Amino acid sequence: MSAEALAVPIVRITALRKSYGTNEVLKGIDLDVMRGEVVAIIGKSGSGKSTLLRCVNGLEQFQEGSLTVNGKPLLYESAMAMRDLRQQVGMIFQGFNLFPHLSVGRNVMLAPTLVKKRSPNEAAEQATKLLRRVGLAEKFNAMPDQLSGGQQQRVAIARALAMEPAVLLCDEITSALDPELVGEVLRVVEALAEEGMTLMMVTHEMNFARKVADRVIFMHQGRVHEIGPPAELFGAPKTAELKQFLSSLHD
Amino acid sequence: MSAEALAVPIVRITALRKSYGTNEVLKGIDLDVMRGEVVAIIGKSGSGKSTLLRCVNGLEQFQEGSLTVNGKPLLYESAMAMRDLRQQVGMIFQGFNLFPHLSVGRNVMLAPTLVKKRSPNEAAEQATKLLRRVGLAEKFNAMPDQLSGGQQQRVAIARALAMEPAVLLCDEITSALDPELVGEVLRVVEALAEEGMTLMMVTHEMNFARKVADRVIFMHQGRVHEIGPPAELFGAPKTAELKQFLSSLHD
Amino acid sequence: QTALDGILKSKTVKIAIPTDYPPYGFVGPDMKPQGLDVAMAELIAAKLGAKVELVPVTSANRIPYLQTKKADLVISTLGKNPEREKVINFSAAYAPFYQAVFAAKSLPIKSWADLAGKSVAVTRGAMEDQELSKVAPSTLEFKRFEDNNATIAAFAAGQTQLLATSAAVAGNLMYRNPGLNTEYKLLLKDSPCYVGVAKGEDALLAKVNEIIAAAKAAGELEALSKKWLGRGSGELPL
Amino acid sequence: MISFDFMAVLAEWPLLLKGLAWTLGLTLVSTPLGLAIAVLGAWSRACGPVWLRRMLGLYVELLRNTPFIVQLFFVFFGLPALGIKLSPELASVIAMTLNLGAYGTEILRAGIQATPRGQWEAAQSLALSRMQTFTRVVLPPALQRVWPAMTSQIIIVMLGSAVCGQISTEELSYAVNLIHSRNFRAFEAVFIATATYLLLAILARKLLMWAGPRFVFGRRSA
Amino acid sequence: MIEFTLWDIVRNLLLALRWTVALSLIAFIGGGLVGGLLLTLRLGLGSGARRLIGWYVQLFQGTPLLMQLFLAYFGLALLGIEVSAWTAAALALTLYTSAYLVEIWRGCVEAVPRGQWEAARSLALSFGEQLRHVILPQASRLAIAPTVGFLVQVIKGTALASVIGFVELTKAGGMIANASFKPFLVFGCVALLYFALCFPVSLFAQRLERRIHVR
Ligand SMILES: Nc1ncnc2c1ncn2[C@@H]1O[C@H](COP(=O)(O)OP(=O)(O)OP(=O)(O)O)[C@@H](O)[C@H]1O
Ligand SMILES: Nc1ncnc2c1ncn2[C@@H]1O[C@H](COP(=O)(O)OP(=O)(O)OP(=O)(O)O)[C@@H](O)[C@H]1O
Ligand SMILES: [Mg+2]
Ligand SMILES: [Mg+2]
Repeated sequence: MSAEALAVPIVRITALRKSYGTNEVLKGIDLDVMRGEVVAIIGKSGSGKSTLLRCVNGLEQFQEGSLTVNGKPLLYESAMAMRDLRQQVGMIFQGFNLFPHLSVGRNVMLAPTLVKKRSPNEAAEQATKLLRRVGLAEKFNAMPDQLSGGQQQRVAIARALAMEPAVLLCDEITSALDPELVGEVLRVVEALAEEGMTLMMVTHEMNFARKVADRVIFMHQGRVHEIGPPAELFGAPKTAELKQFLSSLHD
Repeated sequence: MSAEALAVPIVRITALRKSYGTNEVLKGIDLDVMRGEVVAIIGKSGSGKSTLLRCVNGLEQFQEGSLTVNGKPLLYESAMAMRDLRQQVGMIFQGFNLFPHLSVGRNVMLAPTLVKKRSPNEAAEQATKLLRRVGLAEKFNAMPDQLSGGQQQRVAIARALAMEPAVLLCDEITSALDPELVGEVLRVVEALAEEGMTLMMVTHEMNFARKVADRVIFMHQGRVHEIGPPAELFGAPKTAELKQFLSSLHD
Repeated sequence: QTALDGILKSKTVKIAIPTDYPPYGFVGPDMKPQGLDVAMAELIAAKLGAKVELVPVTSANRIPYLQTKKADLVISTLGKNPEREKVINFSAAYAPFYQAVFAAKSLPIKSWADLAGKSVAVTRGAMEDQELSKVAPSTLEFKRFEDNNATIAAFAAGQTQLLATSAAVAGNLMYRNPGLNTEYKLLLKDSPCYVGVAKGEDALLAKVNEIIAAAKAAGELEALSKKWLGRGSGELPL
Repeated sequence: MISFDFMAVLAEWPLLLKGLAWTLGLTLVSTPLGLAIAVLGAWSRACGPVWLRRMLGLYVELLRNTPFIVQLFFVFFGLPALGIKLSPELASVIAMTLNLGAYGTEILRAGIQATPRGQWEAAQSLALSRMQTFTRVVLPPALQRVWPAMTSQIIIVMLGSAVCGQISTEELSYAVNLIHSRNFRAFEAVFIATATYLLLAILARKLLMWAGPRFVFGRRSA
Repeated sequence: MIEFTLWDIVRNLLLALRWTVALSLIAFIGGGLVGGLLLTLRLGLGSGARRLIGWYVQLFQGTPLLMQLFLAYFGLALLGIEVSAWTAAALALTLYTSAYLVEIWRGCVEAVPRGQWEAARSLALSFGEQLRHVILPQASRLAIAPTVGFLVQVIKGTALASVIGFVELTKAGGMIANASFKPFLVFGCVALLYFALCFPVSLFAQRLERRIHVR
């Protein structure tokens, strides 16, 4: 990949505004995410973190501003264009959202066979590889409800990776997990970050954000309130809101 | 209260064994809890922490061993005896379990009016007092679903306190809460501990356990694996299992 | 206690009548049953000195009504045959009843053999069902319906080519629905109507027979037949 | 009081057997057809255009709010007025299919509504099309969720076929009525029929609960 | 022959509709009472009661209502028990309705989260108190919509009471169709009347359902 390609932001968000009815939830967001960058988004409940991520892969429609992924703007009207976009942008959810009626392997294979028209053999091979990567090679034939939460979330990661996305969005992917299962998921994410995956993640795990993120974004009432490298943001918060938020976490 | 009364354990568990079918979940538990003592129970998922608590107020039947509360043994056969026991032992759950069809005030008043035959006026007065104590005096007429998780859990505490129990059991009462709501609940529990309430609590909040507990119990595979003052247990874990457990939490 | 005692004591008699079988039993715009069977029921009740309680039945369930004593008498175009005589008793006949096969004028039918390969609508449990089964060629297709209403409707809707029913009913249909061009084809049976009485109620049977004989002698049966069927009762067997 | 004679009814076993066969046949044909309507209907009500949703709503409400027997009479006696003549058997199958289709649509719609939003979103963010999302992700668990209700409805329709005898379809209750109109053993005949229906209902439930996970919302489908 | 005007047809059908309504009410009230009793027995007694009630449900849901009515009316009489048509209809419809209602209500009780039972229990409430103050208020909120919805099934089910001599809507339709020779018109009116009776009830049930889902 050339140096130029690296300098172009893969996700570019400009003056983005989004309302639910009369309730404005995102009040003008500007944000560029570079290829290979890891961005952590923190902030209070209701500050609009999830909404921002969901705008990026088109799960929510925004009203003003623009958003491009890989240079292509979002086109809600065209189902084709949206499907193209979503092949670029993977997403992992707090609630895992594995498909309960499909085995682990088939969960991972589903999208590649249907969307990328992979042959079943090829897809199975790729799924096996990805499951090995998240440490679950032996669970190919297990059903999701036979797995622990941490294992399910790792399958969800493998499933998203199977589409070979350019950006991966993670929305509080460890919040629904028992504390001792958090580590196994975060280790997988960390490995992804090290391999150069572009990541936008909403997280409550400050230690992890500090360790892995290139930039941290503190959202407050629908705005990017503070932004910067983790050391700066956690070490020397500038605004009173961020200070209060950080102190509420260490009680 | 005389010095003798204080010396008698309020909960005495001896050689308690409990199985689900063929799966033995508690494999001989011995534990005395003194009046006014705060006991924190920690351990991996599935180690039997919840089951132990649920045995103490008779939500689960155990097969072997004995359990006395205030000197009285558990009698599953007698509905009367069980109701007496449960007036001694309050319980608070991870999922709050407020009664959704009753207002906050009525949630707190229900058991005293039915079980202790309090007059509605008396019960309402007591409920107001308790709600003030957990910082929710103004929510008397609100419905549970109008409250945040942290507020709901504080109502659940008030509801349990309304029965004036001698022991309060808390099963991961902050696990279902958003991180910034955890503090408000723990502050209430801390205040209770300071006022001399006997507490048995399962928790994942190690900092809190360290600060508030008189003794910490580490459960592993259905047994009390290590027990001691928090400084000892967290500072110098003796067994490999506890060491591993503690390290898995600080990832 | 015999049924007759009961009737005389309570001064009411429960009589099963049809409500879907003009002109023997049907309803008017006031929903009151009327027709030959209804008039006959009223006549017998009057002679018994009792109030009549009319029980509407269908051809399929009129016998269970009698067997379970939910009706004292069945006056419901009931024809006599040996199978039926095994389970209930029959009085003397009170009215004529012809059954025949009907079809569109365009359909050439001269003998039973001509019915081969055709389809016929009949009411299940009615006399014509059993009679036609005896004489028809095996390739005649029976379509049996729950009540008379459905039978007529099926034929009128063109669901079957033939209709086997009483001459009176068919006459009514032809009058109402001239567009169908229906005509009489073959006589199935001349099987007059009898009053049904439960087994063992001999006293009641004797009383009913007495009433019928008297009515016949007085010309009342003839009058009923004239009024409802438009012709005389002819020879009625005992 | 009269004595019972069940043999008099059982002696007519060829008739009974034929009736049983027709009852089973009607059910076996109308069940898959009805389910097909239910799936198409549920899909249209979840994702279809507004006019189609309206039409389906009308269809569902019309069929759910009138007795089956009235529907049956309409198909058999009413359609000929429009020039469509149907045999009693075909009319029965059509009425049963439409009836099951209407109820099935409604049942399945509830199952689809109960699908967590996260399932739609996960599928969408994997770039699946709406159709793929519906058939591969939403439908199988929805069918699984409502399968007990669907089974009950299929059984209700099967028992409802007892009414089809009234338009001369030769199913079980028709056979039984025919028998007792000949030998007047009404109680015995109806008792035997009732017992047979009960047995059929029990077996059908067992069969459907067994077949559902294997053939309808199978875990194997990729 | 007597002429039936459209008004005659509609008027007589409307009169017959009274019986349909009366039978529905009897079935619903009787079925509700018996269903409620069975539900309480099921919750309060052990697995034996549960099995027995399971069979009861199986029996009355597994046989056609048509035959239940027939057996209640003629069958009991043959066994020497004298029953009037009203008694037989009330009996059969009550049994039939209760079998469905107890199933519906059981589902609603089971839909109340287990935590509610446990919370009530750990507050030292007795079984009766748990049921009356905590579980039933929540279950009944869930139950209203499907129960009202089932009322539609009961209304339609009364059509079958004609086999034991009730001149309710369907039977009256048959009689008038026969006397007037206008079957399509008459059955059209019959269908419309059922629809007019049932649809508001269905609509109401759906409204309730939606209201519960929103909250
Ligand atoms: N579907 C919706 N309809 C209406 N309002 C919504 C919807 N989804 C979110 N909101 C509102 O948008 C605001 C932002 O929500 P969002 O989920 O983005 O917050 P968040 O920062 O992700 O919070 P959390 O940490 O609780 O997940 C909140 O005020 C929320 O109430
Ligand atoms: N109702 C039940 N039936 C059968 N097995 C059960 C039941 N409840 C718990 N178990 C089993 O008992 C063991 C202990 O469960 P318990 O809930 O006490 O663990 P825990 O320590 O509270 O775990 P967690 O931290 O996840 O709450 C587990 O292996 C669990 O699978
Ligand atoms: Mg969020
Ligand atoms: Mg637990």
